[in-house]
Amino acid sequence: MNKVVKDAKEAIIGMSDGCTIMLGGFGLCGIPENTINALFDADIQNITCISNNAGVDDWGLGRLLRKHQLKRIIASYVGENKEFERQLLEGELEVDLIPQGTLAERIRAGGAGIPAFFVPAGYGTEVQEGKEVREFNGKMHLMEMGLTADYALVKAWKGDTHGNLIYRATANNFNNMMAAAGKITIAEVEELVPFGELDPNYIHTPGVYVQRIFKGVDYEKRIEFLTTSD
Amino acid sequence: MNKVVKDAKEAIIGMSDGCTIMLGGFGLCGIPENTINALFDADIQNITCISNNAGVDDWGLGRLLRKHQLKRIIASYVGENKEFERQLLEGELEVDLIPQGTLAERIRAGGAGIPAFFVPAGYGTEVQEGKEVREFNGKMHLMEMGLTADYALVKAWKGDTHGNLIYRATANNFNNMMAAAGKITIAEVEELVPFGELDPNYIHTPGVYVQRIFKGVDYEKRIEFLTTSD
Amino acid sequence: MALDKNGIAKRIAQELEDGYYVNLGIGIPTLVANFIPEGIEVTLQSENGLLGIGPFPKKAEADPDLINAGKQTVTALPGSAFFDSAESFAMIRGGHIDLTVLGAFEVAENGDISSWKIPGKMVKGMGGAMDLVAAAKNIIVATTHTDRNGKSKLIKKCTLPLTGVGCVKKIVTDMAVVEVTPQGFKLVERAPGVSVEEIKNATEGALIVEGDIPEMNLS
Amino acid sequence: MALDKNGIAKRIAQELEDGYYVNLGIGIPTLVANFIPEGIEVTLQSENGLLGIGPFPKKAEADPDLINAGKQTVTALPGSAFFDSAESFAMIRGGHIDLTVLGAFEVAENGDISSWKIPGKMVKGMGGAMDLVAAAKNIIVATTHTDRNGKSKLIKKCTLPLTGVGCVKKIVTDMAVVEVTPQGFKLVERAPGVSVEEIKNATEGALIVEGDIPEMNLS
Repeated sequence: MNKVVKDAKEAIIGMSDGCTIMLGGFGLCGIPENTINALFDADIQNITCISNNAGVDDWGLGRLLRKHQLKRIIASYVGENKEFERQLLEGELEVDLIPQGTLAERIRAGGAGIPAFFVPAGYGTEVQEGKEVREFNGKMHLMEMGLTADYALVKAWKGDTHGNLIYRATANNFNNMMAAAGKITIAEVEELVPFGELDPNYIHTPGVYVQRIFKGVDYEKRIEFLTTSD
Repeated sequence: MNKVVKDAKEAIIGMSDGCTIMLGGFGLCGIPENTINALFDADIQNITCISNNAGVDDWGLGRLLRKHQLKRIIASYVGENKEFERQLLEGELEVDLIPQGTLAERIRAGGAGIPAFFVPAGYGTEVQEGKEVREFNGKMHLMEMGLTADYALVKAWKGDTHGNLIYRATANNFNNMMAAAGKITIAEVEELVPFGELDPNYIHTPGVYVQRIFKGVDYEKRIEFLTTSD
Repeated sequence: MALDKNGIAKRIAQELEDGYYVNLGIGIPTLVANFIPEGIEVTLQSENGLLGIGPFPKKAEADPDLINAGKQTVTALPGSAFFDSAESFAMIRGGHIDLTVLGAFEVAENGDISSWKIPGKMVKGMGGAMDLVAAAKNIIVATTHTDRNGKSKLIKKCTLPLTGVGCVKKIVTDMAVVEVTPQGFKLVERAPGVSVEEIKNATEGALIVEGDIPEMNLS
Repeated sequence: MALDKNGIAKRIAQELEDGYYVNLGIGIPTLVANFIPEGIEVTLQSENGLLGIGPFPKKAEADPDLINAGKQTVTALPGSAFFDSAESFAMIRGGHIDLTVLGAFEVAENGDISSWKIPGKMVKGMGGAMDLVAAAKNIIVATTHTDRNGKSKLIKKCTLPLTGVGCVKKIVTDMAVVEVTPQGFKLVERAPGVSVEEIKNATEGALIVEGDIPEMNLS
C-alpha cells in the first residue's frame, strides 16, 4: 500500500487544535524537523506533546513553544530551554515529568495494547503519587499506564513506500516505539525508496504502524553539544 | 569482551538437572540444534522448558522428550508430536499452555525487568483461572507475569565475538526475547564474525544479553511442512 | 447448494478493503489469500514474525527459515518485514491488524467462540488464537455451518472451552453470512440456492431474519 | 589532600571488573571512562540507545545522529549496537547493566539518593536517573563530600525530593570511599592525606569506622 504524501504540509492534513502528539527524538537528535516546521506554519494550537525533551529555544519543539502552540508537555528532561522555563514558571504551560525508561515503556505498551504494567522506577519518590504500589519478588513497583496519541510524528533514516522504516545510530531513540503508538503515524525520512529495496531482516518499524510517509528536505540536524577529541 | 566458546558441549558447561531453560524457535524454524543435541548427549534431566512448541518426534525438543529429559513444558502449541501426547496422557510430563502472544510478552517482560502486565487475551477462558482480572478502557484484562529462565538457548544467523546477534527471516521468532530473559544466554550462530563486522544499526540482540556464543555446525534445518507452488 | 471451502474463502475475500492488514488462520481462512479482489491491496501478517506473506515457494526455493504460522514454507513479498514474536503480537494486541479470519468449533449468539480444545481429545494448545480474538478490530469466522454429524456450529451458548468472549463480528459458512449483533445472529446472505428455512434449521441459536435475504454474489 | 574530579573518577575506575557493562552519568561519572585499568574490558551503555560508547569524535567526524545521553557527540566502538529507548531501559531495568555511576545532591545512611530536584529552582526533570537507580545491580555515587557551602552530602536522611530509595551501595567522594551498609555509612578508604577526623566532620550521617582506614591507592 502506497502511503507516500508529497511533503510535511500534506502529511499534517487533518491535525487540529487540541490534538495529542508524540514527537520522536532525544534532544535534537532524530527529531522530525520537517513536520515540526509544518506544525509551526499551520499554527496548530493547544497541543499536548509527548516527547522526551522540549527542544532548544529556536529549534525543534522550542519553535512551537515560542509561538505558544503547546498546552502541555509530557517529558523526562526539559533543560536547555529558557522560554520553556519562563512559560512553566508563569503557568502558561503544563508539564508532566516522567522517568525516561518509564516514558519509553509506557509508549511501547500503548502501541502494544498493554494498558498497564509494573516498574520499580519512581517507587518512594514523588513519581509514586496517585499510583498503585505493589510488591513483586520482594521489590516495590509502581503501576504505570500505556500511552497513545492522536498522531505520532517520527523521523527515520530510510523508509519505503509501504512505510517500513530504518533508523540510524542513536537517532532511533523514541521514534521506533512512538511509530506504533500513534493512531495516525507520520514518518519523515531522509531517503525514501520504492518498496522492496529495504532488506526485510533489517526493518526497525514495520510499515503497518505508519499511515503517511514523505521525504524530508533541508535537514539541519543541529548538534546540541559538539564535543570533540581534537 | 570475547564470549566465544568452542562448541555446544563447552557452551552448556554448568547446566545441571532440574534447570529451567528457554528454547528459541517456532516449530523447527530457528531452533538451536547444536545446543539441543548437546543437552541430549549430556543427558541433563528434569528440565523445565519454555518453548513455543515441542518439536517433532525425532528432532528438536522431541529428542529430549523421547529420552525423558523434560519434566515440564511451557508452550503455546504442542501438536506434531506423538511421544509428547503419550507422556502427557500418562502423566509423565507436565504441560502449561499459554496463549502465544502472552507467552512472547511474558518472556519480553522477564528480560525487561517488568514483573507483571495486563493483556486481554484469555479473559473469560480457562486461561483466566487464578489470575487477577481488571478492566481498563472498558475492556477486561488478565494480569500476566514476566518469565525468566536459568538458561536461554537461542539460535541466530550471524553473531559476533561480543555476542551481538542478527536473525534471518522468520527464524527470529522467540529467540530475540529469550536472549534477554536468560540468566545465562547461550547463542549458537551459523556465521560467527569478529566484533566490528556487523553493522551496529542492524543488530537484533545486543551483546549485553549473551554470555556464551559459538559457531554451530551441521545444521539440518528440517522443514515441517514443505508446501510449494509447483 | 452449500458452498465448498473455496466458496467460503471467496465470499470472505469480499470483506477485504484496500490497505487492510489481515491475519488468516489455518485451514479455510488461508484460502482467502487466493481470492483477493482485483484492485484491492492487502498485506498478510503471519504471527510468527512476517508482514507481507507471499505465495508458496517453488520447491527449489523453499527456505526453512521462512515459514508461516502453520509451519508451511512460504515466500515474503517485496516490501515485507520480519520481526520477533513479541513485536508480532504487539502488532496484533495493539489493534494494528484490521481483520482476523479464523476457524471455529462453535460460535455463540453473543459472539463467544470455541476453537481450540475438545474435552477428551488431545489438546494441542491455543497457539495465537486467544491473542488474535481478544485484540483484532474485526473478526470473521470461516466455518461449515454444521459439523460432520450435522450438529450446528452456530449455537445459543458455547459448550466447549472458550477461545474468547463476545469477539466474533461475522460468520461466513457454506450456507450463509451471519452477523453477530447485540440481539444475536442476524442472517445477511444465503449461499446460492440455499433457503432461509434450511439455514434456520442448521442454526441452533436464534436467527434474526428481516425482509428478503439476498443470495451471495460470487461471480 | 582532597581529590579533584579526576581523582574521584580514577578511584571509581578501580571498581570496574573485566566484562562489565556500565552506565556512566553526566559529570564526574563520565570521567571514569578515561581511567579504565589496563587489561579490563568494559562496555559503556548510553541510555539513549548505544552499547559501546567510544571516545569523542574528531571535529570533522562529529555525527549529529550519534550522541550520548548528555547530548554530546560521541563515537561508537567496533562491536557496538544501536537500539531504541524502550530496549535501552529494558536492558537497564532487566538488570543487564552491571554498574551505574551517577552524581547526587544527597545520599542518606539507608542508601536513599536525591539528585534531580531542588525546590525553588527550575526543575529540568529526572531523565533516566530514577530508572537507573531503581534497577541497576550496583550503584556507585560519585560526588564531592560536601557542597559549595561546606554542607555534607552524606546525611542521615535526605531533605530533597528523592530519586530512589535504599539503592546506593557505595559512595566515592573527594575525601573517602564509603560503603552503605545495613548499619549505615561505613568508612572504607581515605583520600591521600585526609584524616578520619576530617571525614567524620564532613559527614553528617553517622560514620562507622572500624580499625585502621587505609588510604586510597591511586598510583
